[in-house]
Amino acid sequence: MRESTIMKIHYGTALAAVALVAVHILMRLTQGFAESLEYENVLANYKFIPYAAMLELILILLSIHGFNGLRVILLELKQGRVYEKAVSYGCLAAMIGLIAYGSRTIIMTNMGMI
Amino acid sequence: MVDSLEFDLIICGSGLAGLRAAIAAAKKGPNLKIGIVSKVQVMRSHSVSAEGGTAAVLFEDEGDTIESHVYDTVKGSDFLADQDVAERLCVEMPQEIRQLDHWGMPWSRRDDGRIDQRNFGGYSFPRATYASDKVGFFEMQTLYDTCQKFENIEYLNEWFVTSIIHDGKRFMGVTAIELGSGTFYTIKGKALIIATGGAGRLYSFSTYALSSTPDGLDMGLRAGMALKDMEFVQFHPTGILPSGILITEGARGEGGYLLNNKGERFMKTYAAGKMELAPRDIVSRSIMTEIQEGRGFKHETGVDCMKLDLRHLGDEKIKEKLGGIREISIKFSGQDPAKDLLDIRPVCHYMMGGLHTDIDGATEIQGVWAAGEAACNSVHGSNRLGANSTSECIVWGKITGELAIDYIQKNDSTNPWPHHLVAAEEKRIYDGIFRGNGDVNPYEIRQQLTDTMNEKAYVYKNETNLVEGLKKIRELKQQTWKHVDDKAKEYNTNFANVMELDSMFRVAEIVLLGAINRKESRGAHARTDYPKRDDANFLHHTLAYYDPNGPIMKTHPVTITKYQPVERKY
Amino acid sequence: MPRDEHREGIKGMANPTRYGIERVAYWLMRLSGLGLLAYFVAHIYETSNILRGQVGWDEFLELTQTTEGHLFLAIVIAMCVFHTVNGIRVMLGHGGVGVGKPARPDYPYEPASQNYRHKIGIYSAILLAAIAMMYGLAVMFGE
Amino acid sequence: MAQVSSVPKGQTSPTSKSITLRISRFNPEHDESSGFMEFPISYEKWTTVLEAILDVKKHFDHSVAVRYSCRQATCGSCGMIINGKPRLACFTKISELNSNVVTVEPMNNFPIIRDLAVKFEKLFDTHQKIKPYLIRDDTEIQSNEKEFLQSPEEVEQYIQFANCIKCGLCNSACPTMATDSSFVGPQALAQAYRYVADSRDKGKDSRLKIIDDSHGIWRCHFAGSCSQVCPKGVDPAMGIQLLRGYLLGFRS
Ligand SMILES: Cc1cc2nc3c(=O)[nH]c(=O)nc-3n(C[C@H](O)[C@H](O)[C@H](O)COP(=O)(O)OP(=O)(O)OC[C@H]3O[C@@H](n4cnc5c(N)ncnc54)[C@H](O)[C@@H]3O)c2cc1C
Ligand code: HEM
Ligand code: SF4
Ligand code: F3S
Ligand code: FES
Repeated sequence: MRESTIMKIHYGTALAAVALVAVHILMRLTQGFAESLEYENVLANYKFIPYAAMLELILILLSIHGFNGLRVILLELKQGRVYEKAVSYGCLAAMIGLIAYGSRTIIMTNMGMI
Repeated sequence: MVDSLEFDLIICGSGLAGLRAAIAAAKKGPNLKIGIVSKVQVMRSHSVSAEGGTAAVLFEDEGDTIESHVYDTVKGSDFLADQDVAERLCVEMPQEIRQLDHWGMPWSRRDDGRIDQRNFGGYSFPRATYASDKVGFFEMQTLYDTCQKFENIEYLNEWFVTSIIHDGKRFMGVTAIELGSGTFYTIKGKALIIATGGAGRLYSFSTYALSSTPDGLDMGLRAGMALKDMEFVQFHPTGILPSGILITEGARGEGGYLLNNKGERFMKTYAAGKMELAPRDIVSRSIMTEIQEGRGFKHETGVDCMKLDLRHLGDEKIKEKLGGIREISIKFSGQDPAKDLLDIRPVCHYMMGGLHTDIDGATEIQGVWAAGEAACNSVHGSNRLGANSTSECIVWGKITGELAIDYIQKNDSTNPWPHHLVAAEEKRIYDGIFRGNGDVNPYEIRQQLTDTMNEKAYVYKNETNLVEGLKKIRELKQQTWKHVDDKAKEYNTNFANVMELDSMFRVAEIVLLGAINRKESRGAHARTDYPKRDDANFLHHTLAYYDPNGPIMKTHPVTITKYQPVERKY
Repeated sequence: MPRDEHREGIKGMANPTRYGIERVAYWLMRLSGLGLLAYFVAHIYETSNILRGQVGWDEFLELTQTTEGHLFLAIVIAMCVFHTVNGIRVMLGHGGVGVGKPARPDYPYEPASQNYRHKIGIYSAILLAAIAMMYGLAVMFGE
Repeated sequence: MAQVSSVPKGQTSPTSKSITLRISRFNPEHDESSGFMEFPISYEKWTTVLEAILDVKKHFDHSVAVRYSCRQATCGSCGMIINGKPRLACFTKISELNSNVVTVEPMNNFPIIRDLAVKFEKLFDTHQKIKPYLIRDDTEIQSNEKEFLQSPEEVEQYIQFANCIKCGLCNSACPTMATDSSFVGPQALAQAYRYVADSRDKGKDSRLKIIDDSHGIWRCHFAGSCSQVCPKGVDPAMGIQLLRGYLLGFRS
């Protein structure tokens, strides 16, 4: 991928995340911080499909943004063909891994598979 | 075995002349290998310091003419210019200005989008093409950047060329030291263009870059070429104190005044017609006369000076057109030209003389051309007009670049490589200088030499001073300064400095001898003991050839085409 | 880092004490980005405990709902706010917004891109982060 | 006084003061590591750091390796770290440093040749890489052709960036440069913008392609240090962000 495409995605994900993270945190705050973390409430949130979808979206966007950010830092730290390939694929793998792992939580909870 | 490189064309020097030659050559001979060899990195050449303008006739539709440019140049030269050469300069130049524009030169513009020009000393039309007051810098940048297009140009940055190798008739190569590693090389080539610039660091009070020493001239001299007209050293009227950095003539071109301690624009006494915009030799002499007659100022360093007044131009105009000298005067002298009077004094600025060439820039050795300030094709005669030098560099850069390629394509040299000459050169610099002995500090000798030049061969000269100067310099030469205390190979500037000093002695001697011999006053050469121009005896060029026992002086005729010498009045 | 390249190395990147507030912002941006990433990964892991049912979730909550946990969270909030606000500033800058217009520079040179708008942006990012952190602490320790 | 401040005679005045000049000495070919040498230097209010160094070279130790030429801040030779910051030695007066000790070291992010002199090959190469010349078909002039018209306002769009003297101070200050040996760097990026912004140029797209690389323009994070140290007011940070505007579609 062209570096400009990657970076456009980086900025795009950041912008989208601004809105979504705001909602996510506001939900915590409107519910009262401590209560929001109680098992039932959390579970209820997960079961609410629009909210679960939003969480999934946050998960994907921030994973992309975060791991790309990490890739950028690592690319600047050290150079070399092998190293740079490793960084790129490593970050991509970590990103996919994290998305998969997080999705598992969201989907399973949402479908009541606990 | 000595390390060796090979190019088709070697260009020694990366100033305006060198770079323009490189482009012309690279374009004409796309399959030939061109090497730019320079003792500084390409963009660090002295040419970046040129400030005020480049002369060319651009507005024939508005009344300017080539003819007028030619005449101004010839008159400015006090009729010592070769007139065919001056004409060539003026005819070629307009095209070159536009070519630079096409390459990206950021010329200052008029509101109608055309290239702007400003007034300069000695011209009868505003014809100094400018880009703020960093003309040389922007020209260098444009040429350097344009060079980047060509794959057949190679840059040997920080290579100190020490000698020219030829078989008595034809050029074969040069010897050089790569300063970074300290390795001695021979660089073989079919043709050479010498573009090593001026040698103004012969004087201690000088506008030149610290790298402007006569090693290029000396190299040619030792190779058997003549130095021509070396006694003509230009003193620019406005070097700022204490550094000697140039305040461009453009400052006066834009309307600046020169004031004495009575607050008068004293130029009215000396050149009422042109006032501050008289040619440089006249303005510098006027300043020195004012000072000698007690109408000068004392700078806090104790040096006599005059004042340059730009305040009436206003802050905005100064920022727009003279940004560079504004920066220089605020930073280095603590004077803001919009508020303060600047302390100025005549300063060594240009050498009309150089390696003797014909109108094409060809030297006396086949395959060697010289261009730019290092060359003396006699376009400036005894006094160069401001803005004509960058023009010269560009025009003869192009001419020599193209001629050298023609020559390379026509000639095939098969002569055996003269190893013995390389060996002799190696011995000269390593045994003679690098491993030399002595306890006299070469830097102090250099200081004394340049101070002597300043004292004895300044704006006004006379027999006594010149002879004393010559004696002093010969005396200094005898001292044991020829040694290099820095024994490392890598980036040994101490070594380079001592080699520079070595060359300064030979060239300084020629400057002084030429001045002693020329018993008249002409252009920049002003003798108080012979205050008149003497066409009967001295309407000729001076040539100096190398000889181990001291230079051999000869003369050479001036080419006069249209304009018979008349008295020079402004 | 090959020594002969004479690069300043990580300490050049990580030393925010020279070159003014812009360099501090650069440094904080990196730090907060990495911090958030670390938190983000941890947070995904944390929430995955819900799959272990009520007991697992509560166990984990206990681990995090400590004073240290709260302090850590407060820092995360600060990082998040700084990173977001400064991120918006940086993105605007990257798009060429508020970085000044090309103009003839006059000595003494003051780079137009290092202007008050961006400085205000940086200071407000820091300020907002501090306020958010306070607020977060108040909420968490408030009950 | 060093040969640079070459006022004819009568030089030392009662106003001169003195400082200690610490010069970093290192010849990678022979030395294990760098060390400092100290020299007492007397100075006037206008004495520059370059003059002080040359004074040392002249009177104390001929072997100090330092690059210099114009002594008027136009040739870009004398960049070095002076009291912790990249500056031009010829454009820094001792009196403005307000310190009794002046420490000079070679620029960061450039390989050291010896002492204060560093290698510039990399900078020259990246500069060349971004095609620093007008790109269009008719750059070679035909006889009697006129100049390309350009209004003063159009000149104003790029003239600032054309002031770059290739001193490398920006590359020495940039935090990305500190670790990324493949980064194009602020010097070259600013020059890319200089030509893109020139109304005579038609090479925008090819230049954008070159810098849109994994070690290209995106590795600038608007740290701004480049602009802060630039001795010529070039403001590479601005040029880079404006250039990036094109790549992000904010400008065309
Ligand atoms: C301060 C100042 C301002 C000026 N302003 C103007 C102006 O406004 N208009 C105008 O027309 N003229 C002006 N001039 C004059 C003009 O700048 C010079 O004449 C011109 O730049 C000379 O260019 P050049 O190419 O001949 O040589 P330079 O630019 O002097 O270059 C010489 C080159 O030769 C190299 N060299 C020298 N010796 C060796 C060696 N031994 N081995 C290898 N390389 C070597 C150097 O490294 C350098 O690259 C000015 C001059 C000064 C001093
Ligand atoms: C929510 C709003 C966010 C915005 C507006 C935002 C914006 C940005 C921007 C613009 C950059 C690029 C900085 C540069 O190029 O100099 C960036 C980098 C980065 N972001 Fe974010 N970001 C946000 C959230 C996050 C989150 C939640 C994480 C963690 C998962 C994160 C991790 C990173 C990382 C690791 C970098 C690289 C750091 C750097 O290059 O300086 N960001 N962010
Ligand atoms: S942009 Fe400024 S600091 Fe960078 S090389 Fe050019 S002049 Fe030097
Ligand atoms: S310092 Fe470096 S990070 Fe960007 S703004 Fe300048 S290039
Ligand atoms: S010596 Fe030329 S920039 Fe300092």
